[in-house]
Amino acid sequence: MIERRRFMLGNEAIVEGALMAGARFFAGYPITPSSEIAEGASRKLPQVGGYYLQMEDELASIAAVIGASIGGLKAFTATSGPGFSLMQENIGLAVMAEVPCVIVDVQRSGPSTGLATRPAQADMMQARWGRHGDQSIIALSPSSVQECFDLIICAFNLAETYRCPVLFMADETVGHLREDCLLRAEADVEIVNRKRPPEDVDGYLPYKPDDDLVPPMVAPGGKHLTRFHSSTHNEKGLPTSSPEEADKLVRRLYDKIEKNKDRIIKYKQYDVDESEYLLVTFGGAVRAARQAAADMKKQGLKVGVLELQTVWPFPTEHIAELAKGKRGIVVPEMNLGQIIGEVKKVVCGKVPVVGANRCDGEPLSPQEIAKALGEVVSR
Amino acid sequence: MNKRSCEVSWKAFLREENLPHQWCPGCGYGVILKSMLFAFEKEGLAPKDVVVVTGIGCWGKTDDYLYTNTVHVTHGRALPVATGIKVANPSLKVVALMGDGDSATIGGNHLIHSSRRNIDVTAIVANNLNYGMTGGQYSCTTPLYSRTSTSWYGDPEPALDICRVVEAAGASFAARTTVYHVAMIEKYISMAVSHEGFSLVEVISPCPTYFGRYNKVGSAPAMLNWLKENAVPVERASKLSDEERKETFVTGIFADKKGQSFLSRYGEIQSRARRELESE
Amino acid sequence: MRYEVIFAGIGGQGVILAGTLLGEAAVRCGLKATQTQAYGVSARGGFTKTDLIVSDEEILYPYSLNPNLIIALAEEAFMRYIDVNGDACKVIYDSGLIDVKSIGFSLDKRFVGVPITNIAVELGSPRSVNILSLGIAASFIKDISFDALRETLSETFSANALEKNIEALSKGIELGRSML
Amino acid sequence: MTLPEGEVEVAEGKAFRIEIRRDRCKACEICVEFCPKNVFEPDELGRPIPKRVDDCIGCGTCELRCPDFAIEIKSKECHDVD
Repeated sequence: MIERRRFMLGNEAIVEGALMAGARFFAGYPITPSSEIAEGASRKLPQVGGYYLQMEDELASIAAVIGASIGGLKAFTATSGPGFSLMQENIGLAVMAEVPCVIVDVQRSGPSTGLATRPAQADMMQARWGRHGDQSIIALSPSSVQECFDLIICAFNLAETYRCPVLFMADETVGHLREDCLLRAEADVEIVNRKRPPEDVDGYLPYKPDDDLVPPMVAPGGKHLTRFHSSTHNEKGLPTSSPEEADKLVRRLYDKIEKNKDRIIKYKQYDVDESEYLLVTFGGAVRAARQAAADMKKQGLKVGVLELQTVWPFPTEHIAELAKGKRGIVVPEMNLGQIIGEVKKVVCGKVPVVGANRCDGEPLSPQEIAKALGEVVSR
Repeated sequence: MNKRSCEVSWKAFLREENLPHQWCPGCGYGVILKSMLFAFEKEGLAPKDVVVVTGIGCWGKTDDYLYTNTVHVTHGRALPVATGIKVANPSLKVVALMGDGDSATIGGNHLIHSSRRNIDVTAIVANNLNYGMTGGQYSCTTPLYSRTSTSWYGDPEPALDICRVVEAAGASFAARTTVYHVAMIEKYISMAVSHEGFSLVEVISPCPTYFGRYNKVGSAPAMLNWLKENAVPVERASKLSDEERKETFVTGIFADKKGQSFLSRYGEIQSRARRELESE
Repeated sequence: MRYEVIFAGIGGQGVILAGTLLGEAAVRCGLKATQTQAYGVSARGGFTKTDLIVSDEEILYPYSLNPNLIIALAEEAFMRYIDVNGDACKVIYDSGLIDVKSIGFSLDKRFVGVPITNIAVELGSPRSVNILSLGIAASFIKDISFDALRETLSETFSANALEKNIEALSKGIELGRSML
Repeated sequence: MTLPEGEVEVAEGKAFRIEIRRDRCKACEICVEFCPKNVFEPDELGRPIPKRVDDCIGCGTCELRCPDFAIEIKSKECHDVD
């Protein structure tokens, strides 16, 4: 595949990136504002020998995605808030059974049906904590059409590397944004495939991890019998109620992500070192934040922007480092304050932290961020 | 019984070191399990070619006793997981094991749509007429006015007829028998796993611990006799009035059709997509 | 250079497509472009708008902040921009569909009425209202060439529909130029 | 898979051998009830005692109906009956 440039939707770029990453299976239930992903997948996947399944609901969609990944295909689904809520239980299954897959949430205004066509970024805490039980999770968030393409490839690579679900937290402003996107050539893209045990190995245990805490994964039908299990299980994949084994499993599932944070976390930053003030933001809100920083610069205020491409696990250490010596931090997000809580935890009251928020279904504007900055400057 | 002379013995599928199993004395699920393994042997399957997907419930514990590929999932979602596996690798024999709660109550929507899609998966539904694992509450297949731990004065809801539902929704094979009619279990499962498209075998099974005790059906042997007495072959059932049919378990084959399965249809879709791509 | 165009109308008029095509043509000419959209829950009818921003440098905020040009194709859309700020903003409205007198506003010289739908009907392609509008808008952005627009249209429309759409595009450009 | 000796109780009859695994038996009495030749008597817990093993005709009903994989019937030549 050669490199191409196209003026395209974020949602379309997500499909192109997923295909580039090797996805060959999509199961979903159409929902605004994510439906262009389902539509694109239904057009493109059968052309390359892949499959598009339109399931009866989001519970079935994520379940089929998990099944297809177990069966050996890279698989993904796309939804929005209401569907994301329905998927939570089986995202937990993918965590527990260690099944790589990618779940795209093109966030819209809520709660419930909310403003179905309007943007929000209010599923960020649901992404982190939406499932019962202790666990870590990986969530990425794109701020441009180019990042829809590039980061969805990262999402698949992370899922394959760590044998886990990866949440792709887009929002309506990015999903329905059209801009120029470089669809990279195959040769220019790094693709990761799940680690498999050597074929000649005897006594393969489905949940025996390597040193990186990730167990090799095999597809059924080959030499090794496979077991996937939603209950607390031992290395053989048999259920256990032993406190020691339960502790070992839950900690390993948590640690395989938390201890690899340095490899997982990606961010972009603009003028952060020389700035007095810092905007910490993600996804669609990044665009307004960068515009606000540029506008402030003209007025002589030094404002840096940290764009969290990886929101979960949270880049605690990096933000702690950046916050040193700053006079204030603003956290722009299209919700009433979710990620701001994490930032506050990091700075522990040493730096004033103010939110720039919106929950009316309208995109956050640079003026609102400027206003929040004004508030922090006047402190 | 025929002499079993197949290459892989049914015992190759059985994880004997995990026996005794966790099911209660007189529970029919051990019988269904054994019959299923006989059917696997008869159909010449090998453990590596079979994927058993289980949901939650007593019957959902079956994967603990199996040497095949197994996937134990969440309550009600065995069929869509099985669908994903089958689509990803059509050479696998994908069998979903679900109880009445898993398949028809919490997972009823998937049962209908798997039937409609005619996805090439075999569902083996063990129907013990109540939720055994959680203490004998009523399910959607509990007979009307039966006593359970959540219907102490009788279940006010009529039971769902799983086989008729899946038949109406488009499944190409559906059959029902009971644990009493033990030879039929193997026969129907054999037919089901060798069938193209969605196939379902429902086996009514005794739950002496809860359903039998609450409804005064008696001990495990008495429950088997109760199943025998109340089973009516589908041919005969059609001649009964609705009133007469009420207390019975209609057994037999409800659907056995040759129709296009999901995978054969999707192959056509992929060819169309490629043709359009080439013509662009 | 940052030029902001808003195409606004009701669902079904093709305003979003007009924005997409203008963006594609801009990118073809080596410019940066972003397009965002707002629409209601119904596929047909209801307010719909698209913001198209063209710039020669990276576009940070993709929504229109200070529009240079608004093309309003329905009364519902027009009413939203009646009190638009900024002297630099031109508002072109479909004077065949929007009865300004009955609305009761006195409009200043930034507002220009063009009977876009009527012209489309006269051209024999009533559905090309959006392409006419595209032509009008394109004529205000001098860095977007006619060739780029034509190429964009030829990749979008089937051979049968192309000729009529090129005709509408040319007519739109002619109308736009007359307003410069 | 062969079972370790000692876990299986063997009752030798004239024509057939009945093998019972006590560790698996849950005393449901289905074998006792459904044996057409009335070979078994229940012990005090309800587990089968093959009292009349010579009467066994090797029909396999007990083996087929046992939910617990606890009974196997072998012919004297030690082949599986089925």
